[in-house]
Amino acid sequence: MPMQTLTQRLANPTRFMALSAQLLPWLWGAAAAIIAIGLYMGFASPPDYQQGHSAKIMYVHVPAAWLSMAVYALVAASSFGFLVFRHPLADVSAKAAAPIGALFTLLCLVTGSLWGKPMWGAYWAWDPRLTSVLILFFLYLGLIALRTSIEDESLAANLTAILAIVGIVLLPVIRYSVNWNSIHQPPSVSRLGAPTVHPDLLWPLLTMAVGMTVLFAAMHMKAMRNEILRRRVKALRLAEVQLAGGYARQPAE
Amino acid sequence: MMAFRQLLARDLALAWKEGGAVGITLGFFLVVVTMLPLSLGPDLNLLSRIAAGVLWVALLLAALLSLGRLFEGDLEDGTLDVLAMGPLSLEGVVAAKGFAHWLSTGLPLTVMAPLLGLLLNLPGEGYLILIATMLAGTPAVSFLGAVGAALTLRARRGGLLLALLMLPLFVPTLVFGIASVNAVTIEAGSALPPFLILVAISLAAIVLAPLAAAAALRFQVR
Amino acid sequence: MMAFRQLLARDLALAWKEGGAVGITLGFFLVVVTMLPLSLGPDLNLLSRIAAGVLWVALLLAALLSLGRLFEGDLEDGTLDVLAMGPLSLEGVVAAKGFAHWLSTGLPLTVMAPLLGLLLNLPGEGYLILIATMLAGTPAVSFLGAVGAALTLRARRGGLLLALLMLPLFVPTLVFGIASVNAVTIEAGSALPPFLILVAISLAAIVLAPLAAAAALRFQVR
Amino acid sequence: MRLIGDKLSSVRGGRVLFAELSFAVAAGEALVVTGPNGSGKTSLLRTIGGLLPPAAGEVRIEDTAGDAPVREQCHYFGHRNAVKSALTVLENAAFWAGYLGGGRDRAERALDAFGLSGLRDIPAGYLSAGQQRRLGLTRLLLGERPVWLLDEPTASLDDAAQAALMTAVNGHLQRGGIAVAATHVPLSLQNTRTLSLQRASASAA
Amino acid sequence: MRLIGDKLSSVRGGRVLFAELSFAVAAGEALVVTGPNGSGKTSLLRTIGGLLPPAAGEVRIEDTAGDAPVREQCHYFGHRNAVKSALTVLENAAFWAGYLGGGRDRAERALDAFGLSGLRDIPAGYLSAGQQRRLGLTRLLLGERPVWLLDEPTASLDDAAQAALMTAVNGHLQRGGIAVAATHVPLSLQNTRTLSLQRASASAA
Ligand code: HEM
Ligand SMILES: Nc1ncnc2c1ncn2[C@@H]1O[C@H](COP(=O)(O)OP(=O)(O)OP(=O)(O)O)[C@@H](O)[C@H]1O
Ligand SMILES: Nc1ncnc2c1ncn2[C@@H]1O[C@H](COP(=O)(O)OP(=O)(O)OP(=O)(O)O)[C@@H](O)[C@H]1O
Ligand SMILES: [Mg+2]
Ligand SMILES: [Mg+2]
Repeated sequence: MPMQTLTQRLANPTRFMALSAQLLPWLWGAAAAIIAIGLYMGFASPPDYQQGHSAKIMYVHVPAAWLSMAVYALVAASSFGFLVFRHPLADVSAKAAAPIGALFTLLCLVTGSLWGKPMWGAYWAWDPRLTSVLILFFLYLGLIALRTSIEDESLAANLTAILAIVGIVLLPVIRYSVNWNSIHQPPSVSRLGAPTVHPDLLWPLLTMAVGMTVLFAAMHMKAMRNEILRRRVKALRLAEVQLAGGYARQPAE
Repeated sequence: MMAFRQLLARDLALAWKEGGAVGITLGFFLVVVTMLPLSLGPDLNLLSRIAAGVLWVALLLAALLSLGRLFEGDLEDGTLDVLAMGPLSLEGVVAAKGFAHWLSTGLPLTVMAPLLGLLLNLPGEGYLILIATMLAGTPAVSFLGAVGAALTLRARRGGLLLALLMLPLFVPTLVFGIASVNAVTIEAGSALPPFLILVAISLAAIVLAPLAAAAALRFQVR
Repeated sequence: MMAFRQLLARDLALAWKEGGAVGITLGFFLVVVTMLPLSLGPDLNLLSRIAAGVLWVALLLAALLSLGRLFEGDLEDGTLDVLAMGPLSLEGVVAAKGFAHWLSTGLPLTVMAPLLGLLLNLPGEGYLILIATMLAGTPAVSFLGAVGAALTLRARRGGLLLALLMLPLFVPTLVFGIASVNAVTIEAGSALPPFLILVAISLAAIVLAPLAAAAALRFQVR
Repeated sequence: MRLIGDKLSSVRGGRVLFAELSFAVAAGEALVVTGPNGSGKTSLLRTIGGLLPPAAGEVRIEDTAGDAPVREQCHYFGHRNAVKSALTVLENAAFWAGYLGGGRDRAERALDAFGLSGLRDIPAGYLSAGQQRRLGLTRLLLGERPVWLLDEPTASLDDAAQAALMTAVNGHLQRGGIAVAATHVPLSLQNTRTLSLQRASASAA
Repeated sequence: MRLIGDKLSSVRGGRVLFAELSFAVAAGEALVVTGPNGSGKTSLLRTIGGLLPPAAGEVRIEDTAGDAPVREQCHYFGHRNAVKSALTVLENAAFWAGYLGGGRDRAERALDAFGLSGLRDIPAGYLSAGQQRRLGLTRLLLGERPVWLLDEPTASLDDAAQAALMTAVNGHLQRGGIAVAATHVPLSLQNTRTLSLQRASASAA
């Protein structure tokens, strides 16, 4: 998790703002470049002998699937950092990462579904792996919904952090349990767990994975900056209210 | 009318502010729809046969969970006392709140239903009728639900009691809603008769439910 | 221990007094179980195949509806402030309340499940394992539910949000509960492995859930 | 205009709180209701406001224009504030202003009167007990109603807020309004009459 | 025994309510906290009781037997009464007595002290505002705790109940206890010191 060490180094928000402002353009640029190369490599690679060109969707699907899990780990780690070390940036990081993680999870679901139609003849099957990704998506939704449902921001931050940590305890159990079920239910037509991948497919895939990870880093940093700015504006507005002396208009005591 | 509009606008604002109500409702809908296949087994054929039923049951449960709060907040903070003293009649209050509930729950659920139909492998010809029946049936859910919410307002364990009261009230809506969809997807017959009955139920609910709910509320504010 | 017992006794008394909680829970269970066949069609064969699933889903929904109130009353009337100040730790408070919830909801539902199994045409060999799994699984539901209830205590739209948070929490219990029953009724295999896992989940929930819930409550009373 | 209570009786939970209670309050007068805890002050106010039907007797307003029911001519300000935590202070006031037929400028003026204008954009849930009570009080100024029913209006208020409340009530009386206030502490109102409720008789306890 | 507040600061919703607030209350003393609405009285009491962690500083109790955390040595009686409507008056008192380590006879005596013994078998939900508040106050007598935190304890109480409360608090002080009371009205307590909070100053933001 590159962001993790980075956030630790940039211990205070002001330093983070300054450094991230410099870093961000480079990150965007790198993401665009690597993804462009990955896509080129992907389209230049030979079509799958069975799936034809529809297999190209893999280059988005698989990295999105990986990121959906990696980002959750980042959210949980940030939440842990916030609860234990009470560092405000950790909360900013968790808050900023959750919607992006949800987005990648959704991307994985959507690309998987689009792929599923030609492969299985249906957009969705209740396969264990698909189901556990869906539940991961719900967990993300839960994190976002809990935070937005609570008026008091610091309360929301603390509770969301607890939920994120509960989630990380739970995820392996869910993953395992959903799998369990499939041993007993006749498994649906699934072509996941593909055999070892040919290098021609592997290299573009890895490139795309790196590219999308950098893209995530950029999005995350941008979202963190937005969040910090939002908090500053809010603090300023609060201060303004007090300075404007709404209180002063009251009858003297 | 002014008071009606103000109340409607306030309830919508609250539904929005109080944690993006709409999003959470939709989230719940999604959850039930996932939970059922998980427990009934992933057989696509079976699922597509029961898809309409599952969607309707999920809709009712989502409504049930949100209806519990329809008057609760207003009772607890004393707003209901003030609303009971005019200028809008309590019937008008119920109508405004029921309408707001429909706009913030029934309508988004209807919009989302086709998407969930995909997950349940609903046959292609079922989508149009699914949307139509949900559009026709959800007002009945909101307004009948208001009656239940008004009746159980001060009961402890309101949630469960509400469910118990509501489910029978919802049976006709449920049965005709599902019958309409199934008429198209399974029996390839005409969906019109059950659909018209559904519309009639909704209209009757919109007219009659405020009367019943207002009568109940009058006792609740004593 | 004295404080723990007192709190347990009080919560049971409240569950009893506040509108015959037990009766209403059972009624809800009954209604859901009747409603599903109504919407899925009366095919007995299909019903007996999905019986275990339906019972478990109904159980979870009943739990969901009652869990919303687990800490709510205590927060609203200021009791939670006092409970947070000792002598029992908040973890102990959660454990006492979770245990009371299990006694007043999980246990009666377990007792009632076989009866509803009859309605759903559950095969004869399934009853024993149904009772066993419910007995083993319901504590997990009450204790995991307590975590969700503590997290959503001050959230707007608590009911729906709770549902959204609960679903992932309940998935393992649901899956292994149904797998145990199906192992006997459908596959005629051994129910032991999933059953043991279910027991493990319940034990883990009883130990870990109070920690998480108490952490959440500490923030809620600020 | 006169507010008349005519042989009112109130029964709660099988116990008679007051029986054959009659009173008449003229325009410009305030009726201060006192009495020990549980003597029926709140019940009386809710009876006047039409929320609680009397066991016997009736409440009416005489010599008034229009024939709106009594309940639509009363403002009721009780133990609870009718304030929504999720809405800001201004949104709360603006809603009641619109609902009761006033305008937004009216909301602003009412907030000013109770010293809340500095907090107008803060969600009401963040306010302290006394600030929420002040916000509840603004409702009195948001729609014209001839009778104000006030149930322990000074609870939780600091001196400044109590003074603001008294100014508002006295102004209302001067404009020919009527106020009925239940209280345990003396109120500095002009032109008051007192109605003292006794504890429901010993045998009832 | 002494209750010490050491350079306490409290921040709510991003605003500083008080900063570097220090005080020391000795056994037998009462600290009366005053200040306008929203000045942070409730927040201070909750900070002392350990419900609200201070932004800076700490609260401690010195020269006391045992080493229970501060929060377990305080009774907190706030705006809400911690009374269950579904339970009867006696059941409510008996529960808290048992929970806080007292016995049933103690519950009876406490009800007596606040004039509730005639209502013991009535569900608490039927009580009037003041009666419920009295029932909440009985908790102070149901378990021994050296520090009493009282947030506007006299709100809704009639004269008799206020006198009963003062007797209880003064008795507690005489037995070497400590009381901290936030109030808008004068309290007739012995041996008091006053802490006056100012409205959060502009610069504090
Ligand atoms: C909505 C539906 C789908 C979801 C949620 C989904 C989810 C996932 C996930 C989570 C992974 C990462 C697994 C890992 O690395 O451990 C993955 C990898 C993969 N998916 Fe999907 N998938 C879906 C549909 C499909 C379809 C239809 C296909 C093609 C027939 C497919 C082919 C693959 C392949 C080839 C991989 C890489 C396998 C590997 O890493 O060994 N997926 N998918
Ligand atoms: N949860 C919260 N989030 C943000 N701000 C809060 C919160 N709770 C209270 N406040 C603010 O803190 C300030 C102090 O509140 P507090 O309740 O301590 O005041 P108080 O002195 O007890 O007032 P009162 O006399 O009205 O009871 C208020 O201005 C309020 O707006
Ligand atoms: N819903 C009810 N059912 C039964 N009895 C009730 C109910 N509400 C109130 N009472 C009883 O009626 C009596 C009068 O209550 P009320 O609230 O009118 O008193 P009050 O004068 O306002 O007292 P306070 O000064 O404490 O506010 C109380 O003794 C109470 O026990
Ligand atoms: Mg009263
Ligand atoms: Mg206060």
